Amino acid sequence: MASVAQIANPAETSVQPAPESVVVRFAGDSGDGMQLTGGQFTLSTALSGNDLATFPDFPAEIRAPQGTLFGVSAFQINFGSSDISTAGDAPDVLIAMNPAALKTNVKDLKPGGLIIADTGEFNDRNLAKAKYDVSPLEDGSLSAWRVLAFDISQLTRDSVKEFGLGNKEALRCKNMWTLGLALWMFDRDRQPIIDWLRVKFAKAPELADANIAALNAGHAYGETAEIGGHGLAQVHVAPAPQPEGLYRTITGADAIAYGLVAGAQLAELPMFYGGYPITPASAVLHALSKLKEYGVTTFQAEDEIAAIASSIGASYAGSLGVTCSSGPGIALKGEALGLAIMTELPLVVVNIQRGGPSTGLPTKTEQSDLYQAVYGRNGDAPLPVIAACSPADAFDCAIEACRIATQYMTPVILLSDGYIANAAEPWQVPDVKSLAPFPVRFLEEAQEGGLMPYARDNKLARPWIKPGTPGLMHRIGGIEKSAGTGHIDYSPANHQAMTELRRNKVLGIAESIPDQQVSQGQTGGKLAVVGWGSTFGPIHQAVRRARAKGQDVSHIHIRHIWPLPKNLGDLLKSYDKVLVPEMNTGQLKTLLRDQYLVDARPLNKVSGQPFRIAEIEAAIEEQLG
Amino acid sequence: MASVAQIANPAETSVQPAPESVVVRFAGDSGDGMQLTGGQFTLSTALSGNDLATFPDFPAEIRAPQGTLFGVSAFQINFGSSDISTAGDAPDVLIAMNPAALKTNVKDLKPGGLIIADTGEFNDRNLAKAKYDVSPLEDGSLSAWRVLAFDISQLTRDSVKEFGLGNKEALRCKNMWTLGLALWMFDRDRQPIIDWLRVKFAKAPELADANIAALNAGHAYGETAEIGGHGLAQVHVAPAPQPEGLYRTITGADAIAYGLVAGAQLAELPMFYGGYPITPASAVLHALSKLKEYGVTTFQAEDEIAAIASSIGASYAGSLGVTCSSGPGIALKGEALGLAIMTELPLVVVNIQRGGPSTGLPTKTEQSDLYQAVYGRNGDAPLPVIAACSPADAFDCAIEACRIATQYMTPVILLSDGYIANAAEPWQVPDVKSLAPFPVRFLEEAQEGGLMPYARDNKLARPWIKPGTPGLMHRIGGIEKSAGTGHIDYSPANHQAMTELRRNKVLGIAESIPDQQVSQGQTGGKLAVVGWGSTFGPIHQAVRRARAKGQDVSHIHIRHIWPLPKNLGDLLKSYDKVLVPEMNTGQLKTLLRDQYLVDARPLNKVSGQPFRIAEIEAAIEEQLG
Amino acid sequence: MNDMTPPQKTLPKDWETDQEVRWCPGCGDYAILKAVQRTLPEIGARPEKTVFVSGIGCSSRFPYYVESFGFHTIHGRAPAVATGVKLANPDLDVWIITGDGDALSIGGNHTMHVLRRNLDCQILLFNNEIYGLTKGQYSPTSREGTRSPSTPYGSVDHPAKPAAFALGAGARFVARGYDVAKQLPDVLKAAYAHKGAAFVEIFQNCIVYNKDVFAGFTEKQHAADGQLWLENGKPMLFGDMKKGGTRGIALDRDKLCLKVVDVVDGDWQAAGVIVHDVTNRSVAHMLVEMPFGPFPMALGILYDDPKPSFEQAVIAQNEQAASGKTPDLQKLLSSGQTWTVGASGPQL
Amino acid sequence: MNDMTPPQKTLPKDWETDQEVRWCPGCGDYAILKAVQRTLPEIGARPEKTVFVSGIGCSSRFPYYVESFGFHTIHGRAPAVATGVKLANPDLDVWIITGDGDALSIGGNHTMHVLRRNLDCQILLFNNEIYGLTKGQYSPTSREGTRSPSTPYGSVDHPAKPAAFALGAGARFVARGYDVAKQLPDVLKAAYAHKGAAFVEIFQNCIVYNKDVFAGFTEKQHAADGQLWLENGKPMLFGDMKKGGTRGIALDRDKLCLKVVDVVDGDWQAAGVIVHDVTNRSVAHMLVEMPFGPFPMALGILYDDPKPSFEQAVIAQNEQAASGKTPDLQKLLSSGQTWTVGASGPQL
Ligand SMILES: Cc1ncc(C[n+]2csc(CCOP(=O)(O)OP(=O)(O)O)c2C)c(N)n1
Ligand SMILES: Cc1ncc(C[n+]2csc(CCOP(=O)(O)OP(=O)(O)O)c2C)c(N)n1
Ligand code: SF4
Ligand code: SF4
Ligand SMILES: [Mg+2]
Ligand SMILES: [Mg+2]
Repeated sequence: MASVAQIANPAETSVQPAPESVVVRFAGDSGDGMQLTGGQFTLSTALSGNDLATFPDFPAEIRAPQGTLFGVSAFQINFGSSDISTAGDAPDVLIAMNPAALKTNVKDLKPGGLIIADTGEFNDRNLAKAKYDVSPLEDGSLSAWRVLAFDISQLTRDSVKEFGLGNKEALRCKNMWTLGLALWMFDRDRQPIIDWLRVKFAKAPELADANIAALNAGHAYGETAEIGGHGLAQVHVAPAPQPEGLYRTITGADAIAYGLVAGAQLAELPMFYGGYPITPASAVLHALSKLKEYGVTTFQAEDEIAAIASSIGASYAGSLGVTCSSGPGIALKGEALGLAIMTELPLVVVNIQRGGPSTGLPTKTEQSDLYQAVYGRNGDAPLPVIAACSPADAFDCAIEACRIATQYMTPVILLSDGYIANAAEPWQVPDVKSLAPFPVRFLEEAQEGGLMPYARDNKLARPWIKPGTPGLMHRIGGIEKSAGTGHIDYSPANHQAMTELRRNKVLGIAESIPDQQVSQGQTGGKLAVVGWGSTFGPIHQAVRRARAKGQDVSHIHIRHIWPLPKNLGDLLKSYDKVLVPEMNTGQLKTLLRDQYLVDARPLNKVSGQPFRIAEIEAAIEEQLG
Repeated sequence: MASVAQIANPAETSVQPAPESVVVRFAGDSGDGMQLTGGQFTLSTALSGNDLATFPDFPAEIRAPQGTLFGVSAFQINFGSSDISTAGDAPDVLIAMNPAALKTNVKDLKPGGLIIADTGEFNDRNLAKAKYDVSPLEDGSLSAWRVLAFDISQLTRDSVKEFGLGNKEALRCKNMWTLGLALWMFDRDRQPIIDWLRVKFAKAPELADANIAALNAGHAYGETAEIGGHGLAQVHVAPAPQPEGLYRTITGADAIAYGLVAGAQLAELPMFYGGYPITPASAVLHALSKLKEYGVTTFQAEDEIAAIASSIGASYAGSLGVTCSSGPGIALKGEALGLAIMTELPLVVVNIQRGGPSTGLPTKTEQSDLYQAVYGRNGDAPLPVIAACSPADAFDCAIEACRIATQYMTPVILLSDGYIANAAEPWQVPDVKSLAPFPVRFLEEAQEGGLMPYARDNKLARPWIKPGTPGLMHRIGGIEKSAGTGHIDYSPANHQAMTELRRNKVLGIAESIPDQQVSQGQTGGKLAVVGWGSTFGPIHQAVRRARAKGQDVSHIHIRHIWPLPKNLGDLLKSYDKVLVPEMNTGQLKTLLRDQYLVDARPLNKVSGQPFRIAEIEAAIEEQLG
Repeated sequence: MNDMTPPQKTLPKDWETDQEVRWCPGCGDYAILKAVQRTLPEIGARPEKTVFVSGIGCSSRFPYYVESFGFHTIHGRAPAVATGVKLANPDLDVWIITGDGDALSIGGNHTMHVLRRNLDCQILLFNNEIYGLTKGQYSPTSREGTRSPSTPYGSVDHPAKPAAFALGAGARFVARGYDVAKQLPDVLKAAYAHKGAAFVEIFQNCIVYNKDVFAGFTEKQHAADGQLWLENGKPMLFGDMKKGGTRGIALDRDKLCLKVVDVVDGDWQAAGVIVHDVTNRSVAHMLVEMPFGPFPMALGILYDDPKPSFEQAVIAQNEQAASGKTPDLQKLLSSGQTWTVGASGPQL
Repeated sequence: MNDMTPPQKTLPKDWETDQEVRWCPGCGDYAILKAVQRTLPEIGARPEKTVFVSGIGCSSRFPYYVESFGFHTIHGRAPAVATGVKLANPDLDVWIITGDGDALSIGGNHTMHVLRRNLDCQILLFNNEIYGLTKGQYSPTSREGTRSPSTPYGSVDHPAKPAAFALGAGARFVARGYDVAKQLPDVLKAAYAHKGAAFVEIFQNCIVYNKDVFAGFTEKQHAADGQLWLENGKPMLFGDMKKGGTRGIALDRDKLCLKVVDVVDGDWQAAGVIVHDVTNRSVAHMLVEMPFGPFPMALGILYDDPKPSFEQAVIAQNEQAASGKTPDLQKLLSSGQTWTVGASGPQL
């Protein structure tokens, strides 16, 4: 049944010692359920005690026509027995469910890597759609890799025959067959997946049975002798040491949603979320829409402007206003952000960055909205900006954003990106009791000497006054306000004073944030690699490898983009060189050079794809060489 | 009739030698016609051969209630026999038409300066509105200045008695009476004003007569002995040497409108202007609305987004699309600017900056939208930015913006500000034949090998293809485009390539702009004062004064904010120190430090008022001291 | 509400602030301000529970002059801000103050959606058919041919009809008045009484940039023939009202549209005059589009047919969805498939 | 036009591009694309003079598939971009392609104003009552209770009615069709023939996120009772059309609203069935608001009463203002009060 089309590089096929980490990519048609397969494989990986990181990559189209190149959906996972922080540079294994999936993904595969292909899909029609003249399984073009090609479609059909499904429905189980095979390859337990399938198909038990049968069949297929010695060997990756505790996997989008809920609870406030759907930010709206029992009101507004404006209105009325979007939507919020700055109301604005400019690459990741976050408004309009570096970190950052917004009476921008939002990683569930509360105190009575809505506390924050509070009636707005009273005031001295006040209030936030730590390496030395956001993984790994080679390089990762940590300038100056890898054309670099006059050198990648570890390693090499 | 309330500082009243320059401020109620008075005094000043600069400053309210402090409207003019480039730090003469005008303006007056006040308006009602308990003309509080107070109201009424006007109408001539007095003081010819009044009141000759009578009466009042020796002396300011030619006064707003018309003509294109009213940018819309015979279509859109979107549509269809707004309106255009960048269509976006953030100070001036212009968009979205430094310069900059937009197929931001837009200065009318044309060539036929809407010329510009051209049908949009074909393309390598292309195209504009000149002083030395935009005047004068004192300081004024001139980095590094005065919290400073790692020191003023020369002088002193 | 002492009744002057009013002397806005300040005590409004939200424009300065909570937001966005205010605290009385430019030019979309969603609020649109604050450019409601700084040769676009727009957007309450109309407080009271979005177009005289454009029906001598004040259950009569109304509005049963009929001796039934039914949406459509000139200006409550309001529906759903669930954050964080890492490694 | 050879007649396939169509298999958009590609040759459109402008959404991908000029702009702004295109070159045929989210959510304001101004263009609104491209959130036209990723407990807002919104905004042409309707090309032809903004709502089946929501009248078995196809000058009949129509729409002369009547033996006059007059705005208002269920869905040309179009008015004014004036730039620059500086100083 199975036919091993080619076994290239025979030298490589010998059984290898248990690897420290493995990268697997599942790729298929959008309809093939690759994201689901990846998700379940992720869970099983986590359960087997490996550390892991994932990278889902799907087309912009809802349902691209079957078999097309642009309709390919892929899910990559990197797992291992030690500290994993990227989804991996190049896959060791590529599972290609059709010709298009092979074509778009094979070039990334490691030389000598393994291709598993479903010959059932390599028919003329699909080959044509993938723009192959001849089947690559047959023309020798895959000679750099090992290829295991067999008719997964037929094997799946066979395995579910007894359930009497139609052909189309039967083939829908292909992904579970493949998952079964993958589970066998990496020596995993099937039970959690079986349990999950039972829950998922609770209303259609026959579908559950069929999927389980396919899963088992794939697994059995691996175990049988049929492919033994054909390059498909079982691999056991040892578990990574992990702190004891309760774990789950979490995507960045869910982590942000939960972090916001936690933040509102720690502030003792109801939350109001005004949003407008946009890829890849909608996931946060979706997650929060389900959490009404946590005091969350979600409002799908008519556009991004109404989304932020309603959130400002809700903050004005005493809720924690939150809005979230992606680059083009954030662009539309610029004017209203100014209003929040002028009226000094708390507001959390989340930007799940995607490829730009303009509509750009909606489903790809990028870090190119830092300029927009820090500088993108009319007037001198400073606000704090923080950036999450991983799904798990996004939870903490969301809480931090809530803290700053409510304690300093200011809008806060939280930057995340499409990669973090979609990727899942294992997360040790925090103990809620360990989270420090920061309850909000509304002004309940006029200050001595009369109501002063623009009076200042020691953090330079003004009081938060809820409409509905007797005796505290007052008016606010976007026109320059008089210090203290908040009345309209165009006078030169007042505008100067208020501009400085707004600036100093935001700069003062640096007093409440931790000093910048060196995440790997030491203070001072030849080279600091300085990153922010989702480049954490590749920088971390690249620095680890370089240090393993004995190179004098350290990794600094900045969470607080504005204001920057107080010690950062001195810290950066303690290195001979500073390298700043960013998925943009050099935006954090501008901040660092402006603020500290350090010769920060940019390393830029703007391809909609995360950095590869090797790319950063090479740049380190170049800086030190 | 006239009563000289006080003559303070008798030592100062002695006749002074003919001054090199004089600063006069007219201040009165919004209804008193101060802007008109100032405008006519400006013309008469220009005609007398003086160099001059003006600063109109009026309230945000349309018609503030009479006599109130916030209803005061002022017009300041500085004129002299040598190079004048600011409206002057402090007035020598303040003409105060009522108590509120006195209250809000007197603190700016030079010690020993002259106050001319209309006692007819210093009644209890007006004093109360101006929050005076006692008349300042009587309580000694003006002792630092010379005061000439007499009943201008009554004198005006008397002068127009014969025309049978009602009291209200008669008093409307007060401003002409005052202007007459001012003309006498500075030895000016009344005839041009009389001619102008005849034209203005062509339909109501009796009003013309009355106003002329008032003008003459004010003038005669000065000439009569009645006030001789009371501190009011006739002053003759010698004419400034000026190149021969045709002159007129022009405001920045008109200069921009004319420059855009000229730019479109030089590009041989019709112009489409999409705008939405906003202070202080509306003046450009108003000016262009009258110029239909120049191939200008103006469109008052429903909002700023529609204004820019329609302009993009018009550019797409082959017109020169132009839009103009002020900070909050520009904020709304951010997303659409991205579309223009992605589709690489020419577009001129003018920002008449005003005080921010948010609604801010709509009628006050500021330079705080530089960040927004350079950085304020999602994605890596570079575009050229240029800044005008005076009304006359605005004409040239508008042409330059049109040139860059059409030659490089890119949106361009032209920064001006409320000060430049409203201020009038004498302008030598350029000879149209001396303006270099830059005619646009639309693509008329597909390139060899097939249509390539995203092919590149040697400037990296793509071809401009007009709908309506047979055989060149194609599709464009905001999604990342394939190099060459312009088809949708999400592939990593293409996005990287296109990002670099867009960046390099804009950087390449530096090849077509002149090297940065030193506007005063020399290359290299102890200190460079680097400015942009409307701070030209005060920096110029401050450097002039410092250099006159023998200080080693030069003035560099940057027109091309992005890309910066090629030689700028080297030029800045040739000075020991760099000082950057800005009417913001330090925005150009960021650019310079980022780009050149020079220790540019900010000098910031954010009060809605232009710098005073003395403020910059003091900062120079401090840097060199 | 813990406050057991019954709130003291307010007086109009309790609703005045200490801020200097900054409209042009003679502006119609003053009269509207007075009408609102007269209405608020009568409806039993409380200053601390009242919020005025406005956009930008002369009209939008209004909140500064009312002694309540006030938010002068940004151009066109008041309905969106108000939606957040009301959703966050439905106990507040929310008034939206806006102009023809603010509500129908830049803010058209938000006006549409606040009406469609039916947020409980009062929307007072001061229609002076001009942009006052920016010095007199024509607005979406300016009549064709309006000469203004941006249309020196006259405007060419067809004007928007605010009340027609509101109905098209799904409004459940549409009323009209004018600045100095003595009936204005009654119109405002009806708007307040309506649960849901109440849209009130108030013709307002901008004496500086668009003086007397409504004089054709607001001036005393034109009032009788120019004003049709609608009352629920009453025939649509105008003209000499001392005689019980000498003209009326009837349906042309052939052309299926409205027409003006003469009423002789008060016999309006004979003339076929329509009896105003505030819940008749079909007739409301005809009334809001009735061209002034051939027809009088329809004033008062044109349409009033409540539907459930948005914030009530949101809150009801929030409560229902939450009922029986405890907001246990620890539980939320631990949701989904979890496993425990113990000394012996991970387990489900 | 110098081109003297008469342009060759196009065929539907001349309007196909080489781009792969990227909608979900089975999406209603395919049928609309086909209908447009069939209509363009019949109206004599020229590819080089045709511009399709769209916003963002599945529907807005449309321009990529039509061999003409195409501009896929940004979310909601197509009407504004189209306005610039048409004002810059009124010779172009401008089609706006938009979705219920694009046109009525973020783009509601521009939709309103392009209709109000009456720009000569065709606006095809693909109404699938859902946000397709962003994976199925409810839209402003989604029915109450729609469960979607953003409304897991069902939506609570009252849906917008696109055609009612269009009329309220001042539209002069309002039509309706659905994706697979065989009459769709005729509706498109009428829209094209209308000089001014022609608003066409096309019900479109999003088979992935909102499957078959229109089946109640689009499915064969429901067509007779569910579809009222309007024709000018013809009575408003539906039901069994082979029998000449067994039911009809009449005016309830007491309640002043529409009602459904039975038509016996084809005697529609007796039943009081209304004869459709496309210029009757009052009836158009009733038709667009006719609730589906108790009433059939009104389809075809609901309203068509042209007024001067915007770009014509702008151009006429531009020409008139320019007539007799020479665009002498030197003169412009030298306008206002000037003076000459000569050897002897300044002079007027
Ligand atoms: C984003 C933005 N665009 C433009 C403006 C300028 N602006 C302020 S008010 C206004 C129009 C006001 O007209 P309307 O709403 O009719 O109010 P009115 O002054 O007539 O009462 C405009 C265009 C602004 N403040 N903000
Ligand atoms: C400024 C902005 N906000 C949000 C989005 C995300 N977005 C793209 S299409 C769309 C809605 C599409 O709905 P509709 O117009 O009904 O089109 P359909 O996909 O249903 O055809 C949204 C919200 C965007 N691209 N840009
Ligand atoms: S400009 Fe018009 S609307 Fe504005 S305050 Fe003056 S009179 Fe009133
Ligand atoms: S998501 Fe719906 S509307 Fe979009 S292409 Fe698929 S079926 Fe069509
Ligand atoms: Mg107005
Ligand atoms: Mg849709």
